[in-house]
Amino acid sequence: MDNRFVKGLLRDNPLLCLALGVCPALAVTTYAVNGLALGVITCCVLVCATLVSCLLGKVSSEKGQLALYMMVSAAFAAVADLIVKANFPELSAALGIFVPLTAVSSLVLSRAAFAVDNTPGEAVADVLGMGIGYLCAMTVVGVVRELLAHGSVFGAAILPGGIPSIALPAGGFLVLGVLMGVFKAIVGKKDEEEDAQA
Amino acid sequence: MSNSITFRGGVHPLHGVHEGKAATCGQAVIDYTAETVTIQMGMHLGAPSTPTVQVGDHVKLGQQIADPVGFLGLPVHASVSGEVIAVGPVQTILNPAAMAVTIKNDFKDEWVDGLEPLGDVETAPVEKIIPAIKNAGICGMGGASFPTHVKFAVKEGQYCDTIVLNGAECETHLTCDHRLMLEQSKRIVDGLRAAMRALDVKKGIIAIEDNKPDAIEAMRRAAAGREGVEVMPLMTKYPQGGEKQLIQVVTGREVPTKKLPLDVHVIVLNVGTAKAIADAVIEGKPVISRVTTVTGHVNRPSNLRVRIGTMADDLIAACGGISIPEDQVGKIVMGGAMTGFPFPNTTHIPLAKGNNGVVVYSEAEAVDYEEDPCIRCGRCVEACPIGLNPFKLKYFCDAGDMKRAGEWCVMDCVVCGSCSYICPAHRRLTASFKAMKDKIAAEARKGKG
Amino acid sequence: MKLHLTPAPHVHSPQTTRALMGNVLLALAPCAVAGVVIFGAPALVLMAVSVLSAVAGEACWQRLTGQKVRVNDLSAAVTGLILGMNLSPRAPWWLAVVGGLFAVVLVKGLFGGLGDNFLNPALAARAFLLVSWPRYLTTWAAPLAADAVSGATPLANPSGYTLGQLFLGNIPGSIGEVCKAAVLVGFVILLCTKTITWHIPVSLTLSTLVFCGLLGYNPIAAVLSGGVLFASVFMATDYVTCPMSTKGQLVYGVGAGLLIALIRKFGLYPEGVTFAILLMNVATPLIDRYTKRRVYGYEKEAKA
Amino acid sequence: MNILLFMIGCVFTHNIVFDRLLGVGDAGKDRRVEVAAVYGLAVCAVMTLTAVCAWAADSLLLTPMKLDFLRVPAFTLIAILISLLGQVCLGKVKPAWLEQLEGCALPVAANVAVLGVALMNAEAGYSFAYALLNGLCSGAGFLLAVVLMAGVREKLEFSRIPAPFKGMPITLISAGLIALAFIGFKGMA
Repeated sequence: MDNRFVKGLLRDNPLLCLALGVCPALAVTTYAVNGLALGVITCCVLVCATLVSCLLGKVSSEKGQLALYMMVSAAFAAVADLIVKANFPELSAALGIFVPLTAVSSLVLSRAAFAVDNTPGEAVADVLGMGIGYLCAMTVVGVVRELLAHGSVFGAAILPGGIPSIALPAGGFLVLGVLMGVFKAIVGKKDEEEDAQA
Repeated sequence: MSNSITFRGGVHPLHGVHEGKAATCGQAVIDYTAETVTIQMGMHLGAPSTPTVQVGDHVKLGQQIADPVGFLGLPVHASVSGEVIAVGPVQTILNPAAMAVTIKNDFKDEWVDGLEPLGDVETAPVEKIIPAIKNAGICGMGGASFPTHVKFAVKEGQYCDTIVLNGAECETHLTCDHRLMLEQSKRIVDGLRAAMRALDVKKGIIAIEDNKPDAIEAMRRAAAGREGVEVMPLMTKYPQGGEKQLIQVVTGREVPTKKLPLDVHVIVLNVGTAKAIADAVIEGKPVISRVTTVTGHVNRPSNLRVRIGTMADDLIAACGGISIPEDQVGKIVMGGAMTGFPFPNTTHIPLAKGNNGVVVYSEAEAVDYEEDPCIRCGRCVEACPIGLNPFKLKYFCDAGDMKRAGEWCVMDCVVCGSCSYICPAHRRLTASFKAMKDKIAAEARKGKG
Repeated sequence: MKLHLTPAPHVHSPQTTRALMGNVLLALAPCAVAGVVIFGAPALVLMAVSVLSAVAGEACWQRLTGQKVRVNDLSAAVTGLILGMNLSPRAPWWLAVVGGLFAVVLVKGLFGGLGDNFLNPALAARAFLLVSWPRYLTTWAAPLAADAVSGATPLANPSGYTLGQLFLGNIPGSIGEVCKAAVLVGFVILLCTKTITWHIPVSLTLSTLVFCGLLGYNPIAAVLSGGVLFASVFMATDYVTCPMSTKGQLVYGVGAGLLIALIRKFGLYPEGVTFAILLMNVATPLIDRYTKRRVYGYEKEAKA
Repeated sequence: MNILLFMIGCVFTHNIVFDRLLGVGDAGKDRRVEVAAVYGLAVCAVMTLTAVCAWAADSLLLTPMKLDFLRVPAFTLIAILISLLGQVCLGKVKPAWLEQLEGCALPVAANVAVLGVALMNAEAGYSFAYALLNGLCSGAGFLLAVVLMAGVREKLEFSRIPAPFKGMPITLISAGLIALAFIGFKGMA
């Protein structure tokens, strides 16, 4: 039960190893705070959507299955969007449309599909592992990118200057790509074949 | 003077030093007969012949010592008169244990009786020419060693309207064809006429690269007045002598993929083969000798007319031995620098009908380059005369991807060596394509077999 | 007797990767000398620093990833020198170091080293520096001779300089690009040593001439100002990132010229050359796919 | 004139993949150039139709009735329906293309860019023309991005990329370098 959880964190980290939910990670992580916030939101939407779709159980056709997940996660994404707009207006301005876009995030859809095939206990552990793993990954990327771009971490200035172009989309791509490579090197994974069966 | 049309791609190996031919192209051919000769049974493309003599038999010059086997089979003849001292496998350039007959020369050179000369080529009975060619054991002397009578076998529905004599000799170091054209020009034109009459062909073109002006002159004089024979000078560029490139430049036609020259109504013959045809028709003599260039680091580089089966160490000895100390010898190659086969640590190798040269390289010239990464400079793509994409094919061959190598036409590669020659990163392109072609051919045979 | 058994062919053309890169360095020499003559010592320091950082970066990366250190094929030195010549003489030294490392490690090393990258390392590094620190790369030092402290480049006020000045190069600009005469000398060197073919430089310069003319610039001044000539001779002809066939190279040149004109006319950055060539580098795999040659013995092109 | 600038902007300057960072995961998948072109076209078509329907649903239904928090589920539903519709008619018109999409067009609806464009139109309050153009040009931009990345991935097929960087990391770095080149279009629109 727990190795599933640990797996989600390290070996099969959704963002850095399985490359799920890459779009928001690129756009939002210019500041560590935003990265963390969207990580939390995505984690909540993921957990709720997966639990609900787990309860709803199997639907006949495979296409219908995917459509159902999308609707469920869309609903939760809308709810999350409302909550964020109500309580943290400046965060919602910063994250922009990426909060509602968690509806179609590949992370949410793939975990929901995975959850239905397994026992609820297994599904919960996996989802929690994945959710927390994604959250940590987003924060790490946010920290690194903010450090490189603005020389500060969570707002606290550390380095004098910074490489402004890292804040641009091009910089985001490069930082995330290099981080994924380095992470894979550290975790000792050869390449994507091994992820296939995760 | 030179023909301005040329084929796409191609390279100019050793262009600065007259393609490595300066040492031997000016000297006349020297006759040399060795003590013993080792005549291989598998000198031609096709199943090796079966020997019909035992140790101890006495054979006369030109006596048949092996019977042909299979459709591509050719009879093999004794190239000296003397006593058979061994019949067994010997180390040859490509095959560590090839069946061969070793004969000790008694220097009497007495011809076997029963030869049937057909007289002058213009009057010889047409239907007898091709059987005479087969009985003389003639195969391509340019290096391919394809049995000539099979090349002349024109199936119904096919026809041939042009015979091209390949006097291009674009390979480096080799000057045997050049000397042959200077000294035997009339005999070569006779051979061409014999072939033209045998196949009822109206046009015969002798193609010679323009780095051999004296040969062009000599052949023009010999061809003057002969019906339908003309000489065409060509631009000097390797691999002009390749069958496909020669047909493209001389006749403007392109051999479709997986087809033979006969499908575009052309037959290509080497000048040496034409001379052998003339000997067979006029004097009824089989192929017993050929001219071979021995050059590189030998004391007296020269062209030798030697009997088929002479040992390479005898050839080198006849040219005054190797001129540099033995440990400095890097490589000895049978043939030219672009398509020759390296000697395997010994010079005790017999000469076959298709071997046109022995070249000795020093250690400096024979460096084993280490393959650097490809810098995608496109030189190999420019150099390939067939228009392939060598750098991409090399990746497929290295990855063993036969499907995509086939899709990118590796089977059309003529293994001329231009891409490996020009590659700045010393990548072994040609060797990979040759290996992949053999693999795909073996796969196809296994599939069919 | 010990004989090598390596397969045919047994001779090799004298041009090796190292020799080719040596030719490029030789061709760059006139521009480097001109840059130092015009801008003095800081130009020399910058070029040296960027070459060193590129070479050191490549050596460390190759040792780090356990490859054989191939720095002696001079490709890193060429990248470093070209990058150094793209900077303005007043740029700080660390800019050259960051650019050098970015070029050699991120653009080339991560993709597998020489021959595996799809963007020209020096050009990508220049774009990265231009985007990160625009002020270093767009405020120009005046040449030693002139007194104007930071005059605008010919791109900023095209009418400010006579064609003669533009050609000889005592105008503000980056180190290697200013003296067009030196670039032409380099071009001739590269052509004579058969390192490059004329297709890309000529097609790029002509298409820039035409398209800038169409968009209302004085064509000659447009070509002579900014880095068009330098880039078309040294950066656009980088083997690894330009198309293989001559047909593809012509398309590449014309496309780059068009983009240069568009970016100069409508774009934010005055100097369109960097991004134009980078965009054509990105399109090169597609150009290569659709300019394949007909194989002997086939009617139409081989399947892509 | 500014319509033309807006269009150029959507395709090049604010390219949906390289600048607005939507649909990166789907653009980066390993496919041959032909398959990439077909996938790009499919996404472009679905994106345009979705943008139009979303605009209609939003301005006629949701905003007047203050239900704009239902935008996300509504637009997702629209995207699903359109992609199913697209799959049916694609099956009739060009079945060969359908195989290249692995027989199911639904993943196209799951593409982040499709929903992203619809939401962008709604939040920016674009008129019908701009919403349509935004959908169409962003789709064209996505097609351009997918084809370019497929071309680059094919060129890198035999590159000696270090093992941990194979797959998605090197794709992201390539996309980053392409995005660096696309910055050249900045200021055009």
